[in-house]
Amino acid sequence: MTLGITIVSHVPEIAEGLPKLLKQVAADVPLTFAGGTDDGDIGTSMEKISQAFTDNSADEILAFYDLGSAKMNLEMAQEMSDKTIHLYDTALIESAYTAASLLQADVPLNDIEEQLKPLKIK
Amino acid sequence: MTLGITIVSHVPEIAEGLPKLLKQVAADVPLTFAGGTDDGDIGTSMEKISQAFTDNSADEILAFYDLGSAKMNLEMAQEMSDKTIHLYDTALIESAYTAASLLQADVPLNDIEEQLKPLKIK
Amino acid sequence: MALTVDNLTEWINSFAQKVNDQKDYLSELDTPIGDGDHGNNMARGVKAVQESLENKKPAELTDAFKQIAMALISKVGGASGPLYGTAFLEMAKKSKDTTDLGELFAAANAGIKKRGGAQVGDKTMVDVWEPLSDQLAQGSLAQEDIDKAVNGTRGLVAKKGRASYLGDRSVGHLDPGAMSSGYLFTALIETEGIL
Amino acid sequence: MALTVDNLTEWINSFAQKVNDQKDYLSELDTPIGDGDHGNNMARGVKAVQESLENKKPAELTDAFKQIAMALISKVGGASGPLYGTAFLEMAKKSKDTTDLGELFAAANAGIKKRGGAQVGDKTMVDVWEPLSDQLAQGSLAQEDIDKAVNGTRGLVAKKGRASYLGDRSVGHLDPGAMSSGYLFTALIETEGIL
Ligand SMILES: Nc1ncnc2c1ncn2[C@@H]1O[C@H](COP(=O)(O)OP(=O)(O)O)[C@@H](O)[C@H]1O
Ligand SMILES: Nc1ncnc2c1ncn2[C@@H]1O[C@H](COP(=O)(O)OP(=O)(O)O)[C@@H](O)[C@H]1O
Ligand SMILES: [Mg+2]
Ligand SMILES: [Mg+2]
Ligand SMILES: [Mg+2]
Ligand SMILES: [Mg+2]
Repeated sequence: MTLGITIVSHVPEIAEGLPKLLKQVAADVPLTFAGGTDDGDIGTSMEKISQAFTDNSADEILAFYDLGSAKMNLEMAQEMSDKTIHLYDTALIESAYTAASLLQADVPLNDIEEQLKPLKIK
Repeated sequence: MTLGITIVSHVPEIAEGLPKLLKQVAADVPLTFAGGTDDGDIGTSMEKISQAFTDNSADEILAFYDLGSAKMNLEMAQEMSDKTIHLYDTALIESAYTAASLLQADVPLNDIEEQLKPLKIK
Repeated sequence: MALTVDNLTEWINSFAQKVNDQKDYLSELDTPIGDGDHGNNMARGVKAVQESLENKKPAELTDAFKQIAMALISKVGGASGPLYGTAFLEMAKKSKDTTDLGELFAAANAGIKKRGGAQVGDKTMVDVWEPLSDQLAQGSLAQEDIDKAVNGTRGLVAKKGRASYLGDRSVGHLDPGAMSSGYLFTALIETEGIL
Repeated sequence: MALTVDNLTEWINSFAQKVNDQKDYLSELDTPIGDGDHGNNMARGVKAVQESLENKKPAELTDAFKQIAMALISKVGGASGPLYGTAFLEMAKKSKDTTDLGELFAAANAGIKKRGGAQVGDKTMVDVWEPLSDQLAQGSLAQEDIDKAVNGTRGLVAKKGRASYLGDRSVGHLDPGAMSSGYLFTALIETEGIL
């Protein structure tokens, strides 16, 4: 069973840019993202998030988001997905970076979640 | 004396994208950013940060960054700047959003810093 | 008096009309305590709803609620999208068992609260949906109840959504989602044959 | 035996040579416990340093140190940029008063520690700079001291920089910045006429 990461941001550029930072330390971790509304404006899209879950080659996904309304769309996509989706109320960039580094080093999910705890800010 | 925000990220897209989220809630807050190295690669640049401080129309700046090495370049730029630069070890996106909302509502710096405290994760 | 696909469509069209008429006002309400897009978000949403209902006339109430929900979820973009979307999705589910407005709205309100985690008093659309759903269950919803619920958000401190970042400073402003929800209830009581 | 602009330039050129030769190795060291760019970062940095010293031959030691610092600060891009940059900037300042290597390196090491907040034992370049600066002050620096300091980082748990995200899992890997710093000290002792 593989673990992957999905990034959700209100801003398309942030959603696209963050994986570049993560890829540097996590070349082998499956990474997908969803940014902006369906029209590419600032906001989030349940469909785009669902697509990012589907497109991720992992069957278990750690999902990170920026603001609260992203979380609502994330939860709807989570409910509709066949995959196991873990949702973290943690600092988006910093916790995605932490998770990516640890996943690359094959650290078990429990230990990763332990290390994410101090990053919970939402 | 006006207060502004400077965003520093390792990734050019994040540095460019985050102000779009902030502008929505803080149309009148002076916002500048520095992302990536001088060559536009992943990393940070002391010169770009200095430029972002200079270009910011405010004379007192709240600065937010993503990873630790950005902080080092930020501090060098801070030492060279004539402006008062406040550096926060807080979640980049979430704390910049918080500060922007509050600056737009003319909340005094002390109260803003109080609200940033729980977002300290670095 | 009962809910049918036809009067549901009429209700929603009337809501869409109000949202479009008050689009700028809703965005204005969202400016001091949010990101100033609630009017645009809702206008985009109701346009998609109307297109969906026109392109494919729903056979059953359940289908109608579902189409409305999906259009709002896809097109609104802001927090109000999943919230209104969840409300109509819960009504779709509930409509398999009953067309009782009190029960439908109670399910919708529960869905909004679960989706957003807000309670009454948090200065959100819940401050409109909860009391007015109760009134509907009691069979007595009037415009003055709607006004009272919407205006009641003015004095509250926001605890959820973007306005919550402003804390105490959110007091003195109407909640935009409460206002747009107010239009939905007004459209409901104005539509002939539902209540 | 004393530091001059000429032998400083020779030293730095020799360091640049080693960095270029070991560029891939430095990036490899940075891969399991970092982002795999330390070799590229340092190669970019020393190239800029060499260009600066060629384009404008410094008149004084202080100028030379300053040019080296500015080139590293502008061009390295990673954490090692401000760290090496600060080291040379502190040497520039100190060189106004003295050319004593012990004092220059003590100032550089203090600068690195202040800039990055790392202490000895945190598995960073400080684990090379601090002991070797002490040795220089005592007038006895040999290659085996350098090897010992660099290799000593292998058993440490990273407390600063990207490797710190891995915690205990950073044990067993050499620190890339310690390795490149090792090259700087090796180049120093190999350069005729400085020590
Ligand atoms: N967690 C929540 N629970 C209930 N209602 C919420 C919540 N968050 C936001 N809202 C409602 O949504 C409205 C804002 O909607 P909108 O402006 O469209 O979304 P956004 O805030 O993402 O821009 C608020 O006025 C409030 O009524
Ligand atoms: N806070 C710090 N204090 C001291 N040295 C540090 C610190 N952070 C990183 N380093 C050093 O920098 C090296 C990594 O440099 P480099 O790969 O060029 O930068 P980055 O980590 O930004 O990619 C580490 O091996 C370590 O020696
Ligand atoms: Mg809004
Ligand atoms: Mg919005
Ligand atoms: Mg590196
Ligand atoms: Mg790097």
